[in-house]
Amino acid sequence: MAPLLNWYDFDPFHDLYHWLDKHVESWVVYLVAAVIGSAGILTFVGLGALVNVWLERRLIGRIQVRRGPNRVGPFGLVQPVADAIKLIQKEVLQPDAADSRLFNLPPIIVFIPAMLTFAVFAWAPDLVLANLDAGVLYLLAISSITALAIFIAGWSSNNKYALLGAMRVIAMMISYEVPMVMCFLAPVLLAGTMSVAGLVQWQQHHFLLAAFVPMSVLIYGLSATAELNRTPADIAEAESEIVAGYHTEYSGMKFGLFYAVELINSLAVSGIMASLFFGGWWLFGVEKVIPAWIIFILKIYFFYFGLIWLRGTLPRFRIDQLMGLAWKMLLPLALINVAVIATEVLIWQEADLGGWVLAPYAVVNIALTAALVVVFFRIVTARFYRLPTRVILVRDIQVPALPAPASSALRPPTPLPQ
Amino acid sequence: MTELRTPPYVVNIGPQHPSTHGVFRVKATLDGERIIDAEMVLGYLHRSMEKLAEERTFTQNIPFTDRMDYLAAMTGNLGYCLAVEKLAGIEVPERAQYLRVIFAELQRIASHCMANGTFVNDCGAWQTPLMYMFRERERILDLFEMTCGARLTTNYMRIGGVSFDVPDEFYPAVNSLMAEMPDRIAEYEGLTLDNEILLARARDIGVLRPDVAINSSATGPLLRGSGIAWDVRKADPYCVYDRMEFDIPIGRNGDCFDRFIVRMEEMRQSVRIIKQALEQLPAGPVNVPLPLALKPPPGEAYARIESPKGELGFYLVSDGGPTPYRWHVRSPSYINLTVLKDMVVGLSIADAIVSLGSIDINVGEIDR
Amino acid sequence: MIKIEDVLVVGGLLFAIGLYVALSRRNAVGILMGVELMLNSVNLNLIGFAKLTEAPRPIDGQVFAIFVITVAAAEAAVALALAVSVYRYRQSIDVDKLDLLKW
Amino acid sequence: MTGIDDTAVVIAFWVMAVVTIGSALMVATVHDLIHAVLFLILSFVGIAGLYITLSADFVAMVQILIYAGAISVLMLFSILLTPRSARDNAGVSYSAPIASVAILVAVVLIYAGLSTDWAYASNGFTSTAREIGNALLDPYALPFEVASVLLVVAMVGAIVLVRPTHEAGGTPLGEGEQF
Repeated sequence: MAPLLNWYDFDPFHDLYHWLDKHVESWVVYLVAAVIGSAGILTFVGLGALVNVWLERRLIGRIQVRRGPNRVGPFGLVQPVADAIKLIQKEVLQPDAADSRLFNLPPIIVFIPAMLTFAVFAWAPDLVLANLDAGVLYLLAISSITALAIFIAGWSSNNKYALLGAMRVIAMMISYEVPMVMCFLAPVLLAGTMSVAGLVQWQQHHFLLAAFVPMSVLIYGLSATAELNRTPADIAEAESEIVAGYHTEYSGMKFGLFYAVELINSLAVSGIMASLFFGGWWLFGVEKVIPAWIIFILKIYFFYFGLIWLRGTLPRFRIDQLMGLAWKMLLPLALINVAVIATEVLIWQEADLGGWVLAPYAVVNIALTAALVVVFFRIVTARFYRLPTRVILVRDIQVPALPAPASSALRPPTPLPQ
Repeated sequence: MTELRTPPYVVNIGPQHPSTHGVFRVKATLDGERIIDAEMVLGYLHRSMEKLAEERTFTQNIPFTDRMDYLAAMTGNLGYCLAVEKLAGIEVPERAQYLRVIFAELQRIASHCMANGTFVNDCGAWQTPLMYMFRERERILDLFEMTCGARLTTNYMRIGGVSFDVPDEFYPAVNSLMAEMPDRIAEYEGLTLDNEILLARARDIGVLRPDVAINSSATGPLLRGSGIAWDVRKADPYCVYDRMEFDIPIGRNGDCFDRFIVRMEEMRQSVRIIKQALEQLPAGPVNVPLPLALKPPPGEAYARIESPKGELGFYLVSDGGPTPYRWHVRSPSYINLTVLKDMVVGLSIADAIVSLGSIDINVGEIDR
Repeated sequence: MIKIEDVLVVGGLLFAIGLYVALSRRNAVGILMGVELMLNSVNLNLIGFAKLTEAPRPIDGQVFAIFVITVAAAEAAVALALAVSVYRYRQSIDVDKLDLLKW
Repeated sequence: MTGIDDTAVVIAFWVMAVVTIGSALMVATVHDLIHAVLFLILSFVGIAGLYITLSADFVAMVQILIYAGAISVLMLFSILLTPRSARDNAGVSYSAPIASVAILVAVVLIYAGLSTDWAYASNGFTSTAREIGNALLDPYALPFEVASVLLVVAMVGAIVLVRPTHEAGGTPLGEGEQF
């Protein structure tokens, strides 16, 4: 088995690295590693975008009691290719009054953060393209670039719907960055590192962070849908309201790029979720049997499935409700979360307790999260359950006595002239 | 957002917009996202039906009624045929009357499925509720197809009865559908009514006060959602509705959500009516022989029915000739739409779309 | 080889550009942009010093940069709020037209 | 070690420097204010790149997060809140003397930088995030707290400034002003 395991464990790359390290300058090693790693990530992302098109359409079809694409190739598997060919063939329109220099930029810019996110993921124990010291902060920083690209798209289209979409994105991004930073703080505090690989390693030694910081998982899950513009937070491209939001004026492959980036970003967010809270490549020792990177990809797709499920299930929030959710619900919860975790870490370190203390922490945190979420949820939704959600049934016509209409409505009949 | 004044700007919602349910335009003046003025612009689908009808015989005019509310062709046919029968004094056989009730109610279920599905779509769901409701609408359309050969523009009701009797395979199909339907409706309700996001989007949005509703002569689920128990089937029974037992669902608050749940419950009541009608369905002819060129005596007639959208009225004037002298439609979509401006001013775009969806308009009927 | 002089040249150029922008814009937001450029050039120098000169605790330069960024964020928020409120009263954020204190 | 002599880093430094200075120049010269802000963002990103070459990766992330993600977005917001007529990036009429002053300042700064005898070093940082954290909470605890107070004050101040007063509900916008 061992030689078979070798090639897909990427061990030859390790050997290559060590061999290069002995023979050439360090920056050449760095360059080679960067090129190979980027190529690998680009391959994964490119394939992922294609797979996701099929997966998303197929699964949404399942959710919606229909079949989804099933004509092109077996199970419709070649459908993404057909889609891409169609999009490439379409005419790329550009509005006359668009800011043409800016108009062509966003489809390219949105790709940058989507791709960059994958650089810090730990795909396997020693397989990190860029093990950044401030990896978590890096994830947050580059995610803000997406919103800028979307803003440029909305602004340069010179379309009112697009501008509305862009304004919504900017407002939403500012709001959701705050709870997101806060919810990342908790695992960072607990693990004592900001590197994504470090967080995964910590989880390998202890347990899934999701058990200790369940609140962060919830907050990140919600913020991520907002960050991704997927339902229930797809207000930036809300089809029924502002047509297609910021990409209303993009057609052909320019739209295709936006579409692909949305799918890639979904993968990226799933990857963040998997690495930060659900152990990355680590899975209770299974990673010794199955290559770790396969476990990681499976985890990514598990959370991606969750995103598809959400999209197939939920209606959309209104923009002010979404803002309210961020500021009034997620931010207080995140602050409470950080306070609790900080206290726990303090007790853990000051009292010099062993690793066993994490077990009661997990219990306490899960219970606290459940209680807080239920309480907040009750408070927020009480307004909607003020009235029953079922109708009144009456047997017969009954028109209630109404307040007398305004004087102009009822005039005495004018007598006919004699 | 309202305090921070931004320059107001005008957004044309429509005529090409995913949520205007056809080609119709709301010229909305926005302050940020808030609508400070809204102006409906109609007429993009105007086909001059009322004038064209004056050049055609009474029978030839039936297909026009299909194409008014193309999502509820049966009720359009029915209203027109009732008016002509009233004008010409034609007695309709009893079996035809029952069949009319059955198909009108099936059409109501189909139309409400569409209305509620698109309403949840307008609230931002990604087609899922619509697809669920289409599943049953599809089966109803299959019933139409096996009876009269058409699914959408049925042209089924004829003056003096209906065009065809139902085939034998109709009964098992309709019975199984009606047996399933309450569960299906419960499924829709389970999927939507307790969804907090839907509640947040539709509760207290687009509230139509009962007095405003009456003063603006709103009808149908729009009026009933505002808490007024008014139904033409009860108030002025036509066909055999007086023999049917059913309840009128009314809302409490008059908001978008109330209209939504009123439609949900109306589907259930329609199932009840269909079950009763199927039980009571007598044998006999389904239409009466009529001359090819029907010449009603000079006079006028107004017949009204409860279409899925509201009170659908046909006002016909005959001068004794083979063509109507005047052919006028009181279309519920058009009159219900007039309250939209009162509803949406002060709301955000998102709410305006939800309010529009909750009125359940059909542009074919608005513009005629 | 990057030495501290290289960083200082870049920082100096950036500062000069920021100064020019801050002094020559008529638009309040434009002035703010110039100020931000200047603050950034200062940060660049601080970080350059942290990396490339001898210091008892080299990280201090980066800590200073963090403080500068904090202050810049606060300053930007207040300045933009000022711009918006000035715009509300005067329908302009052209600083040349804000001459109420001139007589 | 008197500087950074890793070839890749040197190349990266100069590329980033050119990007930064170039886009800063564009900020000074483009006509549309929105374009100016976008070039400013590019300049901020370039500076973040410079930080990384100077092994300040934490500060670089903060730079992108705060400057590119927050401050410039605020700028875009406040530009969009003003009507289109106020969105030019025009300079004042006496920009030539300002330019000469700026050039003078640049010359002085660069001369001062080049003529000083610096104590060259090339400090390595093991983990800047950790070191900065320790520095912030140990020797710089007081400034850190003060900074947080400053942020709160700035936030409250900004809210108070843009909150509408009731008597001066703001003069309505110019009639013809539209987006």
